[in-house]
Amino acid sequence: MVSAVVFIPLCAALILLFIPREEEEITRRVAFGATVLTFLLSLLLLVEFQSDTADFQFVERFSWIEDFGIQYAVGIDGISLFLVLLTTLLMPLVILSSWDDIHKRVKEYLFFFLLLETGMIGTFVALDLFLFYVFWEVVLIPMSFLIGIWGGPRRIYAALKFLLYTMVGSLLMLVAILYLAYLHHAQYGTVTFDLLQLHKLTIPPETQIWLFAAFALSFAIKVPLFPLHTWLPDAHVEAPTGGSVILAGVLLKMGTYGFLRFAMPLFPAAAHAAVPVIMALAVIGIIYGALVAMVQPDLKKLVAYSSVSHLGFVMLGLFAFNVEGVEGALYQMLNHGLSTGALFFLVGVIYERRHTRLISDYGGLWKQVPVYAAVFLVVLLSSIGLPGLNGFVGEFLILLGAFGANPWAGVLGVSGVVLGAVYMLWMYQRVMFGPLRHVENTKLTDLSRREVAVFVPLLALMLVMGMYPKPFLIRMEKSVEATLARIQLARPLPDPTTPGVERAGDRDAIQEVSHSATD
Amino acid sequence: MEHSHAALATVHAVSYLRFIVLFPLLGVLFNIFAGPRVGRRAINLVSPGVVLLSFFFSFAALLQLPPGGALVDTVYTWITAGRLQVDFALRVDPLSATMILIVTGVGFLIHVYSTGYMAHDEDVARYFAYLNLFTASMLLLVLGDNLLLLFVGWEGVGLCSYLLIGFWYTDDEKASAGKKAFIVNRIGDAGFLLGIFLLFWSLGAKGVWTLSFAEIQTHAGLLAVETVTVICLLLFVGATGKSAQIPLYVWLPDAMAGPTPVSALIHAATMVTAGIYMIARLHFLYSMAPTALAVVAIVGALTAFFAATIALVQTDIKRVLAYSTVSQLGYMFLGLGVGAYSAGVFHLMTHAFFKALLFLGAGSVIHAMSDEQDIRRMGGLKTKMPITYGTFLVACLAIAGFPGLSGFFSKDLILEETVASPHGSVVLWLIGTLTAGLTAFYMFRLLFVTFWGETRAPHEVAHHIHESPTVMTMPLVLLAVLSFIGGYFTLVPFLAPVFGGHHPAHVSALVKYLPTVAGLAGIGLAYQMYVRDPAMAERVAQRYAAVYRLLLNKYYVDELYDRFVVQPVVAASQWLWRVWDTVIIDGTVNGTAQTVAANGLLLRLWQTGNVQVYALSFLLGAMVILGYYLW
Amino acid sequence: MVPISYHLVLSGVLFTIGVMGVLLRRNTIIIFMAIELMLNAVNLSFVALARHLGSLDGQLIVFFVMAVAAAEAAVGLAIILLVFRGRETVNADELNLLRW
Amino acid sequence: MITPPPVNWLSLLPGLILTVTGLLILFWDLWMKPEERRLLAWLGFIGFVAAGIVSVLLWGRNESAFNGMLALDAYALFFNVIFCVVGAMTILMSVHYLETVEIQPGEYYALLLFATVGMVVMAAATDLIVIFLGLETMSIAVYVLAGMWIRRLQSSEAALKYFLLGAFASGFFLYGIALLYGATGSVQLDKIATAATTGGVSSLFLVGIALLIVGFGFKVAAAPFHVWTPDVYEGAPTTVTAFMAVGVKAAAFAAFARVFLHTFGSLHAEWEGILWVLAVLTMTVGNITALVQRNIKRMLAYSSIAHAGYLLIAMVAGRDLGGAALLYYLVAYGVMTLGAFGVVLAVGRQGEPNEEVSDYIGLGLRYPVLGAAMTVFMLSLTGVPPLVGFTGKFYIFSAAVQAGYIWLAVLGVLNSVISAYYYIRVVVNMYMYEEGGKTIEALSARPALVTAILLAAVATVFMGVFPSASISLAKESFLPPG
Repeated sequence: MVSAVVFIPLCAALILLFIPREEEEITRRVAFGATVLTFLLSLLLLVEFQSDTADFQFVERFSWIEDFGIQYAVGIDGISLFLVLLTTLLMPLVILSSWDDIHKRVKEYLFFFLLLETGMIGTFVALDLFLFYVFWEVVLIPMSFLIGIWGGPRRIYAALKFLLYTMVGSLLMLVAILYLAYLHHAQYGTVTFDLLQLHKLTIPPETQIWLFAAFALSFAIKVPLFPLHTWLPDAHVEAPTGGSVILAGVLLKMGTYGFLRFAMPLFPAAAHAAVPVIMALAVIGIIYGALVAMVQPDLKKLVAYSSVSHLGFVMLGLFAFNVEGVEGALYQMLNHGLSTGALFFLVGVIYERRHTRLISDYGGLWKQVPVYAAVFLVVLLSSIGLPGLNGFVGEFLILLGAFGANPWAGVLGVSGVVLGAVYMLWMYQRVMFGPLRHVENTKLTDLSRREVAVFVPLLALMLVMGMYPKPFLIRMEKSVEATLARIQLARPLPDPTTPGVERAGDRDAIQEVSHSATD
Repeated sequence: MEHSHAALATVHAVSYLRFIVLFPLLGVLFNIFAGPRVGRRAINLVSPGVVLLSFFFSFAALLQLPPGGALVDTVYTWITAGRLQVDFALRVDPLSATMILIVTGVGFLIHVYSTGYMAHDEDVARYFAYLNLFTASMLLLVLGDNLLLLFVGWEGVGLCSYLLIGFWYTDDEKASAGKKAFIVNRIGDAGFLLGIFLLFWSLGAKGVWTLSFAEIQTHAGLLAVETVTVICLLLFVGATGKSAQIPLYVWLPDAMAGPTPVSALIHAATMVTAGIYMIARLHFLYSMAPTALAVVAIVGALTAFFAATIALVQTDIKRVLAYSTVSQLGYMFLGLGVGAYSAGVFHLMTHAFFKALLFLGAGSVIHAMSDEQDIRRMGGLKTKMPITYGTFLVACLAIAGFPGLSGFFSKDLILEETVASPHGSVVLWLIGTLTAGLTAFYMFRLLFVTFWGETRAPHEVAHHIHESPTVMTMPLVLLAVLSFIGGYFTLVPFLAPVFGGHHPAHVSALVKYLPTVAGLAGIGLAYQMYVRDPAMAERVAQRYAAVYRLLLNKYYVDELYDRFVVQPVVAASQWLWRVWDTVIIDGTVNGTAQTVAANGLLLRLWQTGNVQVYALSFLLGAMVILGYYLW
Repeated sequence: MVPISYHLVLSGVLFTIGVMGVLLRRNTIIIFMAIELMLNAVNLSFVALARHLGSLDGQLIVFFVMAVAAAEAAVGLAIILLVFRGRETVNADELNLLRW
Repeated sequence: MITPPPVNWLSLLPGLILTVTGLLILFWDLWMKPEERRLLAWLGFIGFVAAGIVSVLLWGRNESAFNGMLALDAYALFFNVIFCVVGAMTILMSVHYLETVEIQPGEYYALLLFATVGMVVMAAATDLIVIFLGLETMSIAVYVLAGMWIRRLQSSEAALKYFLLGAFASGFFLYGIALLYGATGSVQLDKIATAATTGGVSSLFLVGIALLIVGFGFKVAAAPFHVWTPDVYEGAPTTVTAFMAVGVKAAAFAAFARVFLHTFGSLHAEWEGILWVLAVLTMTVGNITALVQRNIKRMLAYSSIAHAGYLLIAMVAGRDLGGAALLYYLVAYGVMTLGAFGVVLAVGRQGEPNEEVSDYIGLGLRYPVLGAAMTVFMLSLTGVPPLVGFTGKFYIFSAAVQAGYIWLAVLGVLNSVISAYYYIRVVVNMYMYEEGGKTIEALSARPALVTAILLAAVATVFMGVFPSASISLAKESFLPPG
């Protein structure tokens, strides 16, 4: 069933090839139908998902290249379930929104998007490192095409930068994967890339360090973590609306997912050693992203830098190494997907009408397009983490977890909450409030029926995830605890110098958590 | 001084408390979706109606409140993550009963008033949607059974104040006032969040994973005093943000940009009292941390005095009231700071009545003066607006602490406790008394300049000054009555089960009566300067020109913040973006690409095209390999 | 009996002369002759080694080498002719149409 | 009467078929009318296919022939199949091309066949001299092929350069054989191998190995010896360039691997250092110089140098790990490069050859099938999964890592990133620019070329996604030691 979810978009993409180029309407319908079908199937996964076990469900496994010990192994657990759902949810919306704004070479556009969807879902469900790597790379190509062909003026620079930047990281990860397989061969006699087998490896700490470094570099570029983020604003600014939504909504999560699924459990000792560095970078990322976002003249760049800040939060949560922080991070990944995805849709809406992204070209839109302004306000509030909406639950858990792990990280992280409000509201005021200065704005038409259809599911989810997050958190609980138990077992002796209010209380909590996970 | 550990209240589970919050929310939905289509009359009926319904339910809860006990309505579990378990539960105990009655009661009156005030504003649906949303958030804040729900309400009211301040969004200046309010609140909330985290983890370190007030209270003893002090201070940072104390009060005066009923409801009666409610709710923590209490008291007293001095010279009617609110809030914090929690809450209640009345009165004056807010262009309204004048006079007397009215009882109770309680000190009492005098002075200055003497308004404004319609004056009268008799519902016995028993403080006569004398002196001085000898104010202003200008410009605090906080941050982010991001990081990224390409050009020259050069490079290669082997 | 090293040294010297010829001379035909010289140097070493090892293989190989050299000569000169007809020059320095 | 020695004809069968076809073409061409020239192409094609089928039929045999000079084993047959496929594809590609560039088809196809015979001999040879002979027959045929485009001066210059340097290199190669002969007393590979393991390794032996490396280095276009490749590849007719880039390189590696991985397998410690350096140098020089190339044929030349570098990594990884990886990657590299050259041919035209990378602007949009094929080849050459290029590189790098050469793998990976730039730039030109761009002849007029391209594209995708069949084939055919 999982493979069906992965490969339906691919089949639809191939079907698209045979539809003649002029039949745009049919191509769009086929693509939309395929993505909706995938979404329904993934809902089926959600329904049948048991939240009381930590191990993988719906596992499908058959051998692919026996000589290398490579299997086609896919499966879902608490961590990857909602990320798959996020992907399958955003895709139909993207295709729906492209009905209005993409008119040249529609067939290729939809083809690349469907290919992209297969790559993304594959990355989240792959249990075999080789398969994961294949899907990880496969995602790059369609995305670069999308940015390169339908993008803005500097699209080629942005596409190439995105491709090469991510490729450097991922290729180094390939060498690390190969070394892992070799280690398994050395220790157990057989070469395998299966994640569960590789969990059994005992890797000496020094080798763990550089293996973790290789994985971490690749994922950090994707997240993006602070110093490696400069590709994001370019890619976002130049990408078409649908591209930006998926880039921000899902692709960034592949990095954080990679950390949680591969880098941390496979190399626990190294993960612990890396905590101070990554937490520092995450905090810098939060503040840096917020500050730079504040002064951006271009709407899309502002949202791009806000993603740097939000993902900084997610990394902070991940590396707090306690259940609250990690669950908060996972939850925030979903929230960010919804809120930033919606933000890019919103920017796309006015970009389609005015063909400019400069904040100074707008002003006083509320009077002209009240429904649009209201939707924008709700999405904005979810993005800055207003309680009652989904952003708050994620941010609160992350900061709670981070504070528990290292109070100073919590304190600096909280500043991100304030800065977030600053740049978002300042932008909102310059765009929505004030008098209608530019005459072109008076001709703006409010949201069309189709555009509203794109926002309704997103807004509804934001509200539901804010008011009643329990069903989501429950399903994540077991898998997160199991992963954390794996990491904590390799925890170095907590030297008293590191501040960590939760040291005492944490240990007994971990004991009973690890019992529940291992027995 | 109450002893802090009252017996644990007996708890009754009920299931109707949720409707108190739900009704305003229904009002919000009605206004958003049905509002624009259904016309003004329906909106004017529904919006106040839902608040009235909440009022009745609150009253029912009050009646059903078991003596010394509490009603708890657990709706569903909100967040479960690891060791954090937060339920969406509402709790009514004497403290929250008082608060919800104030919020729904005064709120209802203000809703009614607004229907008149916003009569000719076409966007009334959006206005009432925000107002109802505010009421819902405020009710959630006071009914929340755990710290997190309190925080949810806390930020909810922050959002509504942002929306309502910037209600007339077409004016950039008003919109930025809203933004300023939200951001300053957010700074406070950041502190609040840190307090919650520290509380959660330090309790967790002792094995207790909770955020609900009852459990915190039972396990508070486990915590070390230093941790509790830090927690209380962090939470107090949140309180200063929300209840506009030094240093985070700057947003309140600018918040006057919103419609006047908004100022009445949010910036006088309810929202700004959130900080006081929070400290009262966590009184058991604060009483464990004397240093924290001292800080609260000192900040309260200083803010009271500081704001009162600024109010002396303000010319905008709403600004005077804004600074007066900041000052009165200072009083409440002073009360809490000296351990007299019930006195603080009592003053909160009475203040809600007369300050709401003052704002609504000011609103009706502005309404009559066709949106003129500068008191120097008013005067002589006494005869033209008798009801507004009458109610305004009652409120002024109440706030000045005129004996017999509500202000006298609550303010003096605080001042007495400042001396009597172990946490209090005479210096604070002195500041309090001086501020009482100042308060009386600026209130009556406002009264005399606005209502007495001849109208200084230009002719066309003057001739159609008229009394506001009954829908506006009826709330004024009701509030006047409340301000009058409010003082006699001393909450102390009612709140005893929450804050523990209280034996009346016996103090010397001087302490008891000096504040009242100061008040009367203030009234007299105001009478002298603005009625008997109008020129006197001018002379005093010239003589102490420097001081006058300092006060008029609000100690230049806004300018200081702008220079030392806002500008540097914006400059830093410009630098970060222009230099750090584009030059340094992007530079290295593109740099590596260019160097590789440069090497490419270099290597390309190796292909000279001449066969013999190729043969030479071939030979060199061969010799290197041979050389390797011969050694 | 002359020790084998003399022969090898001689063939080494011959080989180096051949290589120098290829590098220094201008005319492609002379270059080609220098290459032939190198091949003959190798033949010499083959013969010397065959005698030294007392096996006939070396001698035999020389014939293969010569045959190959002859074939190469035929084709090589044809190509040089082709180049000459096209470019009227066989000077190695001028033949650099194809470069970087 | 001298009884003819028992000759194991089977071992020669593929070579014989090719030779006979070549001769047939030469004779038939004499009395053929000009417009019937195309038939020659089909004859050549049938020759290649027949030889290929025969090699497949002979699979599983493991005999040596001509008392130790030639071997009929899986290794040789595996390479035979590669050579025949390459030959057949080259013919398919050149059917129409020859008319545009006015090359005599008769001699052209014959020479192709004779060159392949040389390759077959090289792959099957277990005797140094036989390797040399095979090498020379192949080289001489290819020298001529390179110069056949008489219209263009560059072609003759390319032939000249290739000839001079080829002869020069074979001089060194021969000198190496002589020294080895001196050191071990024989030129038979197995005797040399036993001599290497038993007797000590004299300095004569080492110098011999060094010179062999130089000789093979030239043929395989390893770094310091690669300087001839770009000029010759650019100058020669495109079909010959394709043939050289894939066929000649594969043959060179066949001999190189047999000699070094088997015969000198035990001396791995001696030569792996040198090859390590050569591999890194070759990859880096190939990739970095390719970055700045504007001519697509020159770019593909440098790319083939770079891929030689990756193949050298497989060599460094040693016999049991690297051998099979080498074979598999040769197949992968062959398919991709042939396809790429096919597209270059399709884009080339009579008037201006359209060889600049910038000539590809907007191509992908106007000719979607051609564009898609080129994208597949370019992505596969970069090593993007799930195409065959990636699986090949993956196999080589995992061999290198398992053999302990972590840094080699890291350098290889970094080189792939550099290569990504110039490969993707072609794709960028094809899709991401709108304005300008050339029109090319209708593809329908060149069915043979299109089939070749499509075959290559399908193979690139299919072997990438389902590589297990070809991998096990490569593993099986890599000679078990001894």
